[in-house]
Amino acid sequence: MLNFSLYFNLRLSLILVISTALIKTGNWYFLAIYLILAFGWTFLLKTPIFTLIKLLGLELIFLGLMSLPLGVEKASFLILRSLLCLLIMNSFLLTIPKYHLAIALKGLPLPVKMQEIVILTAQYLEILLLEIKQMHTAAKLRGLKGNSQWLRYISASLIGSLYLRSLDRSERVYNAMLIKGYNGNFPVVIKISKMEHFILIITAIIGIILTINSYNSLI
Amino acid sequence: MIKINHQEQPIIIVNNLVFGYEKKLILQGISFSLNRGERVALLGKTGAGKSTLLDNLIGLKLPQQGEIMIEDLKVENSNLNQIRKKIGFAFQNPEHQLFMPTILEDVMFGLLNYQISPQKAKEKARFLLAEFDLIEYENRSAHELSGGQKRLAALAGILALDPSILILDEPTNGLDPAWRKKLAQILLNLSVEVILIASHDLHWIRKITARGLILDQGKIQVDQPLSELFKQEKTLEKYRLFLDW
Amino acid sequence: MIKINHQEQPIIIVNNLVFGYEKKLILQGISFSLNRGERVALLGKTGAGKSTLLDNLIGLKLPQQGEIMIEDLKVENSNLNQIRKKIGFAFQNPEHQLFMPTILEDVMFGLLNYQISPQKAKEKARFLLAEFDLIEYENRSAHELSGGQKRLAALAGILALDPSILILDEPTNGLDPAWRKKLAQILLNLSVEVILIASHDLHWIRKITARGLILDQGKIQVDQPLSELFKQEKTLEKYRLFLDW
Amino acid sequence: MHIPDGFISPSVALATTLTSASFLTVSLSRTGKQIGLKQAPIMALTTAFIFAAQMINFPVAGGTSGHLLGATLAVLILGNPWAATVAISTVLIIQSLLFADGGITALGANILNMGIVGVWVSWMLTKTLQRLLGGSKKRLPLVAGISAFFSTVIASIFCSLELIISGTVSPHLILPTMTGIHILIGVGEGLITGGVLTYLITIRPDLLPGDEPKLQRWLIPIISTLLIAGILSLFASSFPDGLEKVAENLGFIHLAENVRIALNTPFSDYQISGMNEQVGTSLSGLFGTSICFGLSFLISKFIIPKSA
Ligand SMILES: Nc1ncnc2c1ncn2[C@@H]1O[C@H](COP(=O)(O)OP(=O)(O)OP(=O)(O)O)[C@@H](O)[C@H]1O
Ligand SMILES: Nc1ncnc2c1ncn2[C@@H]1O[C@H](COP(=O)(O)OP(=O)(O)OP(=O)(O)O)[C@@H](O)[C@H]1O
Ligand SMILES: [Mg+2]
Ligand SMILES: [Mg+2]
Repeated sequence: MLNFSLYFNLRLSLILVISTALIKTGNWYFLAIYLILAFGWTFLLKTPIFTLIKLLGLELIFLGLMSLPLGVEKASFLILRSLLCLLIMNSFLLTIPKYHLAIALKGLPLPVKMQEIVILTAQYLEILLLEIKQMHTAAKLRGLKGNSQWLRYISASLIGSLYLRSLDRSERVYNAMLIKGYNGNFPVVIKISKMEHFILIITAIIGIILTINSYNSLI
Repeated sequence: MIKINHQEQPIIIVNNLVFGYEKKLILQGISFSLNRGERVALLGKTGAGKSTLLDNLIGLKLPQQGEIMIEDLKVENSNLNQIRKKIGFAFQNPEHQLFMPTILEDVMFGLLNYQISPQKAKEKARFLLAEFDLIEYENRSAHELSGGQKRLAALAGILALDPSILILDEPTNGLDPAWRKKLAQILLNLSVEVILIASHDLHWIRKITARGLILDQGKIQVDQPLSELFKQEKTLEKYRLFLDW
Repeated sequence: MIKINHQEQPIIIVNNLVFGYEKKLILQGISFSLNRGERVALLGKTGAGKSTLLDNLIGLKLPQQGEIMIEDLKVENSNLNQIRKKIGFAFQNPEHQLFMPTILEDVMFGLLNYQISPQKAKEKARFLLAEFDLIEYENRSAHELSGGQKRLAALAGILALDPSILILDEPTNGLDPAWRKKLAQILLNLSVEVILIASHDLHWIRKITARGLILDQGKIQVDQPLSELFKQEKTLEKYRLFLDW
Repeated sequence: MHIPDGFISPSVALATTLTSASFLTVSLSRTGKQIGLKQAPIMALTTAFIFAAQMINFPVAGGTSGHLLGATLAVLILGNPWAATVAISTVLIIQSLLFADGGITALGANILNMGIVGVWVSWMLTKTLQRLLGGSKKRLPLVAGISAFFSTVIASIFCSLELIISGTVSPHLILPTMTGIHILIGVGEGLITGGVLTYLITIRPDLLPGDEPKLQRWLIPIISTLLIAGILSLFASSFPDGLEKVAENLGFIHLAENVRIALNTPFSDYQISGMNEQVGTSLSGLFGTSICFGLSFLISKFIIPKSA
């Protein structure tokens, strides 16, 4: 099985998504090429297909409805193109190892400062989501019934309390990091190999050529 | 099924319980029953599966095989609300238990859920906080308490509901000796039907409970009166329960 | 200031430390010093301020008055990085200490920060995890561990950095007797300059440390060799440290 | 309001990406100066919190649900629009990358709508309203609620404009639908934001910005007018005709009914006869919103917070 690094997967997905999203509206021929590429990528990453299908969002349907007045052909092109992008991105998402969301983001081409904030946020986020789950469990054990009641308790004050709790929690996480010598640079050991670099560059070039061509070609 | 007679009225029956996390089977066929009036210790080394077993009892995790009965109710999704109403359950980490903005609200939360009037609930909550020496902190958020105080606040929130079954996961963790003593007194004076306590604090637990279950290798390996068990150093050492540590 | 001589070389000096949270003064003038080679217990009842004091030592909280010196460095913002490099610090709640996706990465985190090569860091981290019986869980997230295992993982992450000063906040909380024993051995065999441990586990701490500080009412009320202290039941009871609980 | 991939044209994508990127760069350096050394963790925390709060959905109408966008919340908690821009942008980056919510190529547009427009509208509105209402910190929840509402709606208008310029949607449909839905979402946003702040003010007032100096009396009418004319007319003019029809088409009957009751009475069909169609529409819209705004202002004048 192919074993790419997390960063490589992220970057390749980004390249594919961007070039798919930008092909000319109505150019079905190029869309077909990307369809094949997207499915290839999904296959290579061994993405769980059913989870993938479930993830297609409400927002897409909503926008689909609104683009329908532009004509069935145009609307279906828009939707299909969008679906392909989702397919590629989700293939990456669903194959991130558990708990590595934050680490995966280290592969983003962002300025260092922004990257640090993004990584820390993702890291806190996982902890926060766990806290919410724990709060919910604790509440259930003391007589909270079902999800609808939980919604009632997710009143503003509970969100406020969540904020204080997260403030406290993140301060502790930050302290824990400081104690282990954190100095503003998240140490992570994943590296992109030369081979992977090469593939990335090639794909990017192909992507650019295809996308530009989609505007010139007469097909 | 186990027959019920008047001397031994089982409140909790666990029958061939099997539970595992994704990667690994933890509980591999657990069976025991706890009768009305019993105070029972759940012992076992770090990672033995004590907390996992307790979670199963209250339906936070559902078994892959076997069944659990709490007072004639099977632990399954449709019964959980009813079952949880009977049980007071303390998590191993008290921070997981405290979720309301202030500890007063936290203790009141359960009471309000069970249709007690706000005024009565507040009265009762304040009574319990006073019992646990926390009344001066009633308007504090839980994370502004010390480790031991968090434990006490969590216990107050549970006892406020007058549960008929009490399940505690390492309740003395983080408490000072004086509080361990006071907690023992409180627990011994409670009128509940069954108490089940997981603990590594052997000297404390032997003062509270009369029967001991040792969990090891996914099974209940020992089920004995504690007074006997504590005489058998060999057995204890076999399960890494050293009395002098 | 305290003079330095060769027998008694102070590593930590706390001088008239005052610290309070918004609402309340907790530490009201704490002074003591710890010399090279000492193993010291910090005792005191729930909510006495032990954790608060330890946080001050490492600059997680900064005092309102007084000063703290760690090996000739004053604890203040400009020195914190240097100071923290020397100190291994274990939180009271191990969950607060573990923040990386897996416990292997968590133990490696500190090593990588101190410019150790990824390969060496990994080797060392795995060695420590093996020592704490966690090697089979190296790729697990911290919340998939049992309470005791979390404690062990947190300790592994600290010991990996070979600190010269060790400050532990209730390290035996949640550990089974066998692990309490093993941890004692590990700590006794470490070559560190100073160990300061806050604990309620009197029988354990007396096996590890030789000197005891009792914190009460915001002051260090007692500073004695533990062997003497444990003979004075009156003193112990005055500070609610009951030996048989 | 998260635009997915493939719904905006390359030129719009490019333009919005460039705008957002340069704005974000400025925001980052401003944030660095104003928040200082520990900025990353504090920023990350607030951001993570907003993110977590967003996970909580509230039902809107017709089976859809909205969730907090958090622009106003971020502005008030961080006390600084630059930092809030960074925070909301971070949320959007993570959402698009880790939750496939919002497209990669649309990231620039999404940041522009929510992280820049949403944040700055919130900032300006809270600042001005706060001063208009006398500057007391106790008013913050109310001010925040109102700002949250408008910032949500205005951000959604920007979103619609981008889709229209991209030629992806039909303008007749998108503006009323988007705005309509976001009026409902905005109400939820306003309620939650206000509620959270009420809570924070009672428990941890130190975390929030302090009192503002009250405005000079004579400034009040001028600023109010500017506010209405400037920002709110944008919102008003986005109601072209045919809201009813759209609602029917898309099945948002409830929505249509709600809006009709609220806004439709004085000028039926949003037309003032004899005037140029567009001007008429926006004028009537302007009139309607002025009334709304005046009303909310009056209400807020008279609702005195319990603790005041
Ligand atoms: N969420 C989880 N996913 C996978 N494995 C888990 C999870 N939680 C616990 N485990 C594993 O299950 C085993 C039992 O855990 P449990 O928490 O029940 O132990 P315990 O007996 O309560 O230990 P302790 O005395 O340390 O609290 C441990 O080996 C632990 O690693
Ligand atoms: N963040 C906080 N804000 C306000 N008060 C606090 C805060 N944290 C702790 N306190 C109070 O300070 C006092 C000392 O707390 P600390 O955690 O230092 O006690 P401790 O000696 O470690 O207790 P324990 O043995 O229970 O861990 C307690 O009374 C506690 O309520
Ligand atoms: Mg446990
Ligand atoms: Mg403590």
